Amino acid sequence: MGVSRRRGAVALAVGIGLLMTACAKHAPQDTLKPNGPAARTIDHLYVPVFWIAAVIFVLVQGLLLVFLFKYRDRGERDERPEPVQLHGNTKLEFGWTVVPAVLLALVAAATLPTIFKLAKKPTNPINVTVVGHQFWWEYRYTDPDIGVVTANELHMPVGRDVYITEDGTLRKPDGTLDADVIHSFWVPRLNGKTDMIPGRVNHMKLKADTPGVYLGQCTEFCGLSHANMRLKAIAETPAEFDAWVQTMKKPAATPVDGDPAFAGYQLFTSRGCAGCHTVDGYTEGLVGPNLTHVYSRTSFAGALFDMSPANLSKWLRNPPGEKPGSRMPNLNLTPDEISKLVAYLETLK
Amino acid sequence: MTEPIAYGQTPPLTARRSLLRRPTSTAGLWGWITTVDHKRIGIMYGVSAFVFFLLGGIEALLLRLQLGGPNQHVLSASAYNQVFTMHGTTMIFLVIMPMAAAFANYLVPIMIGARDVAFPRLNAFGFWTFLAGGLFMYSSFLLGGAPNGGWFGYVPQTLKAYSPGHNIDFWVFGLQILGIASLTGAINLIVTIINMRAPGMSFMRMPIFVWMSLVAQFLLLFALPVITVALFLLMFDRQFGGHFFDAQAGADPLLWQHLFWIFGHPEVYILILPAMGIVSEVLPVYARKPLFGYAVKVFSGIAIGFMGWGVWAHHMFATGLGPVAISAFGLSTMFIAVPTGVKIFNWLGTLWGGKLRITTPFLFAVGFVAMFTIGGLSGVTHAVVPADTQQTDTYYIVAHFHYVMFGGSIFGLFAGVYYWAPKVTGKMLSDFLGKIHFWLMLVGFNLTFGPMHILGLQGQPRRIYTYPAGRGWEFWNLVSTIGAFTIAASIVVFIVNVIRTKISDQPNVGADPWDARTLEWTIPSPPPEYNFAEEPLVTARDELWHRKYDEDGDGRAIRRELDYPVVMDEVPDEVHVHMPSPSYWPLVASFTLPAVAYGMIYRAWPVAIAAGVVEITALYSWALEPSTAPPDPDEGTEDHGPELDSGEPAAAELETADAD
Amino acid sequence: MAATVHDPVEADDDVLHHSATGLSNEKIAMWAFLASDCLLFGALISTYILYRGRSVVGPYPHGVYDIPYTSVSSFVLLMSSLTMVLALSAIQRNDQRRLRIWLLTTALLGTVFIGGQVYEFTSFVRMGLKIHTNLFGSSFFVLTGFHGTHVFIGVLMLMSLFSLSLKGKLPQEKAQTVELVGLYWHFVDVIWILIFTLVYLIPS
Amino acid sequence: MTDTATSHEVEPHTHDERAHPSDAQYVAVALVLGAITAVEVGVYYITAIPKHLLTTMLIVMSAVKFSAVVLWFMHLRFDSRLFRRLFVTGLVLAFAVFLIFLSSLHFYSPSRH
Repeated sequence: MGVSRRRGAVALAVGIGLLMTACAKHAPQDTLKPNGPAARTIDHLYVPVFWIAAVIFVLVQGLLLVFLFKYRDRGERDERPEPVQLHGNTKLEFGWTVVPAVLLALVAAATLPTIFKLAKKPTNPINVTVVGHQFWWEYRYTDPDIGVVTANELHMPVGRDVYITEDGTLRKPDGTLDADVIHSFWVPRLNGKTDMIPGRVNHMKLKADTPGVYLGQCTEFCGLSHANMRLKAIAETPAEFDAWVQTMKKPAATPVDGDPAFAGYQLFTSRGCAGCHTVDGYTEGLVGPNLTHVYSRTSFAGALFDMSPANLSKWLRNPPGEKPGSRMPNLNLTPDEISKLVAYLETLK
Repeated sequence: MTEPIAYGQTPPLTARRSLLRRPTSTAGLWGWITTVDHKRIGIMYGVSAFVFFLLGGIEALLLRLQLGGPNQHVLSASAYNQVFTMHGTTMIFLVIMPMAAAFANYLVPIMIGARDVAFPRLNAFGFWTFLAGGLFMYSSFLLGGAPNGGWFGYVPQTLKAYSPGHNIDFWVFGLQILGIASLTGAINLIVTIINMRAPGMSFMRMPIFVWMSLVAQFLLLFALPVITVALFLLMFDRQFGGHFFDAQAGADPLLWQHLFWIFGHPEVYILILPAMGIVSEVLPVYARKPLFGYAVKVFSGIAIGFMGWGVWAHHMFATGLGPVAISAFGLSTMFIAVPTGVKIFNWLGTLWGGKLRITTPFLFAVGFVAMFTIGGLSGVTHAVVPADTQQTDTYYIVAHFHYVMFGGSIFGLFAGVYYWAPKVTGKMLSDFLGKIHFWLMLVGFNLTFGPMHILGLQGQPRRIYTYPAGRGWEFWNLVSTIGAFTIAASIVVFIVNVIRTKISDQPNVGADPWDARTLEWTIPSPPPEYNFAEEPLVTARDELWHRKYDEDGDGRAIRRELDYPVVMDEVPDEVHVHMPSPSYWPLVASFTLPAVAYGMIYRAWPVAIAAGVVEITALYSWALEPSTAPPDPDEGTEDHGPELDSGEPAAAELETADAD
Repeated sequence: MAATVHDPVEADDDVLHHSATGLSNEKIAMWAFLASDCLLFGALISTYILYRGRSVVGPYPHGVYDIPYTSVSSFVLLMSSLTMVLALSAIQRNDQRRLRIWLLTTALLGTVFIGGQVYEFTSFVRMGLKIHTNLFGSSFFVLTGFHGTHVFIGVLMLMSLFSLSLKGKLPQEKAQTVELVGLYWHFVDVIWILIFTLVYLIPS
Repeated sequence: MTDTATSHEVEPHTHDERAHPSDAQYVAVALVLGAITAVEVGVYYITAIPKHLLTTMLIVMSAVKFSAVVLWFMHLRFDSRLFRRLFVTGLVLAFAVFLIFLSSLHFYSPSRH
């Protein structure tokens, strides 16, 4: 019968789809491919619940199809008498109240301990304070031996917990809040998401099993470029991580007169970049990302663009045009100024 | 100022003085505009909601076009945010809620054997206020931009600092106006159901649709004040420099989320319960069996209504409420699945052993059960809190609630449209086109929203206007977009069906074309203005069925041999029932509200104040106007018999003034 | 006897004719509305409680509240409930003279309360507390302002009843109208009972 | 007659209404209310009472006042059970929901002072 076949096809498509999800090669934000303990814990909780749901799904849809086929009115040929006027059946109804309740109790018994397990503070973590801005992420490594500030790309050593504090109470020296609107920090393959809320402090932990680049993005609607507020978690071996920390601790490159980047270095203050961006030892802007080692990152502008001179030039030409709602204004830079600034930025490794 | 007329007294004709001459005719366009007839109001609710459904649908198609592939440029980021906000707001507040109101308005009185609702003019006011609110909100597209903060309007994003335009103001005031409409409607229907039932129509004999509507109206009654407060606080922050959501001043932005979802979660049940009621009416008729476990159905509906108040924070599992609070809300969310599951199994029980006539309304009702089950199951996975932190704010959620709101509510509402269309119009919609509509919609629906589960699990967030290639999302997004256009095609089939039926000259279907079970099928199609020429006496649940059928020893239905009709196929002559008279005041009171709102948004205080004065005048005139006008002198003065007067004293009317 | 539908005077009333419960539509509607209003004030009062002690700048409650003053106006509103119920009692006995006296007294007491609130607001503003000053200002003014608006609407309704009565258009059969306004009025009073305790008296 | 409106009672009507109080009783209730108000304001000024006790006392007293007005002046004690159920549903719902809301914020500590 058409009813059954088509509904079967739909069910099949959904099933195949789920399988395909599991096998998809290029789904870098796939929650079903966890690569850290938190995400795996969640996955281990979700998958059995999914299968329980799948059984109930098959049961209900199967019964529907059987009933539709078996009891359908065959018109003239149908010689069945009128149906029995059945008003209910206490035992059955009791049964299908209690059985789901028991199943749900089992699910609850698995869920509640996991909630507390995931909320537990890790031992000996790397502490990172994350602040969401429209539309980029700021990371402050608060451990005294690290003390690094960077943006969009979170570096982390493999096998060690990163304890993230999403601090919405931080204030700038003038007393205004660092945080603007609500953002939500999410690296699907490492953990679920946690909101960063102005005026509140939230925590989450991240840990990667193997080195790699784990993509994520903001998941709370935060304005025009919510879609463009992306991020990367870069998990490295401890040695690589230490090397990265050392790089980040180096003072910023300072071009000297005669360097090709020197003109850009001067433009950086004269065209207003310095008003918003910090370059350690040079400027102290508090609005945009810290650029001290910007060119050591693989991407910029909320991990929207890969880092390259061409992309930087494109960006500087008209930031809000590239990323709607960007708080970096169009400074109407000339092509010459842009190439000088890019030359300077390239030195900030 | 007009003079009040005591109950039961015929006012002297000369005493009538009014600012507006009272409308007397019920014919023509003005007849519709000034009507207080619950059936006409129901039809107007339905038609308006359908127009908004088309608008919301066009918005959905735009969204799907934009997301059909990576890096598309159909909509700008700004346009996308407006369109997705308006899509959600429209479908919830301007489509499903008023569609449910349409059914409740039209059907509740005729299902309980009443001649009208308790407060007919308040009913008209509710409808016009809804329409005024909807038009007001849509006028924002022409006035500088539609709301763009999402249907959930989270602060601080929606504060002046981050949304400086008037977009959000239209949303705030628009929802406030719609809230007034819903609150008056809720009170009206609650009183109607409690107090206007025909003799013998005890609560446990009420049709299940009436029950589910009653629960939904109670949820509205208690949920609306909470969103009212939330919107007022937001208005004070935006218009008058309040600090309710200003973290800088020490406020907690989560206050908004709590208030919004304390309203918003009961709202979900407000949207689904009427559709559940419709499905519970439709399945028994075509299964030729009573609803399986009526009492359990009723109590599970009530249980859902109550439990719906204890689960709101499951929308906030990622906000950092702490493990204790989220455990509690996770538990409550799991256990609300129990009464919901009971409903699904009882529908299966209704089909079991029946003689199923596979008609269009039946298919839509079965489609509801099938699709809603999927939505319910994915809902359980959200109650698994850690899993929800992966799912929330992704397309998995979008998939989930569309299986509930579309696969559930919309399928249920279409079941109702096909089922009751012959009662409302006297004509039968084409079953053939109806089935094409159903299959296109079912396939399109699953193509659109099925893949969204996968997309969500693959990490595609909601509310993004664009996404890059290489995330693995291209294929399923394309499928989803194709599905959306399939749904659109099914709607075209529906419109063709309606128009064809409208212009066809098929004979009147009579009172009871489906061999149905409830009171509304005992009266002519379409029913006369007074519904019941004689007040029905109810002796059983499924009253009409029991008039037609007896049960043999095995409990099988056998048709009674009767020498008198049990239904009234044609409107009898010579029935004089004095119905409430039409009135202008509800209309004036409704359309003054947007004027107040425009005045406040644009800080044109004289406009706001003038509109406020008109509003108060309208409410006063309304309060002092008797619900039934004196007979028109030109019409002769034959005895109209006892009136069906639904007098609304001054006090009750003035209440509407502060119901906002 | 009161103005329930079992009142012999009202027995002929239309209301009885189409009632499944024997109760009047309007009274059910009014109680439903008041039940709904519980959540409205619940949300406002909770907002105030949530933000107690969270203002980052002054003035703070203890610096501006004048408890003796507010106690007097609370007492005034409380007594208006008595006069309201006496007005209802009067119309049920068809005592038009007392009805008018008590309606007018109730409206006057309500007006005194609003006047007191206006004075309180202006003195707070003089002390530097405005709606945009801090969280306390926002939540205090909005909560009490909302309540004040309810009282104001109540006074309007009372004055309407009074003028109807003067014109002889408030006969005993319409006692229910007075009862409905009374229900609203008492509700506004009980909300103030809560506000007086939760907002003014409870130490922070 | 074709148009007798729905005049009857569906369910066995529970005659749970009682006669309303007399004016003297109203005055008595009002006197009690006034007295409690006086006590409320009085205890507010007694600094010796510990804060928690004071809070409890004040809440109990306002609950008593609230109930007195609702039960006597609004006749909820005397009128139909239906009104009682309607109002109590709203009241209890409001209390429950907002208590849960406020207390759920207590489980959250980091930024509270």
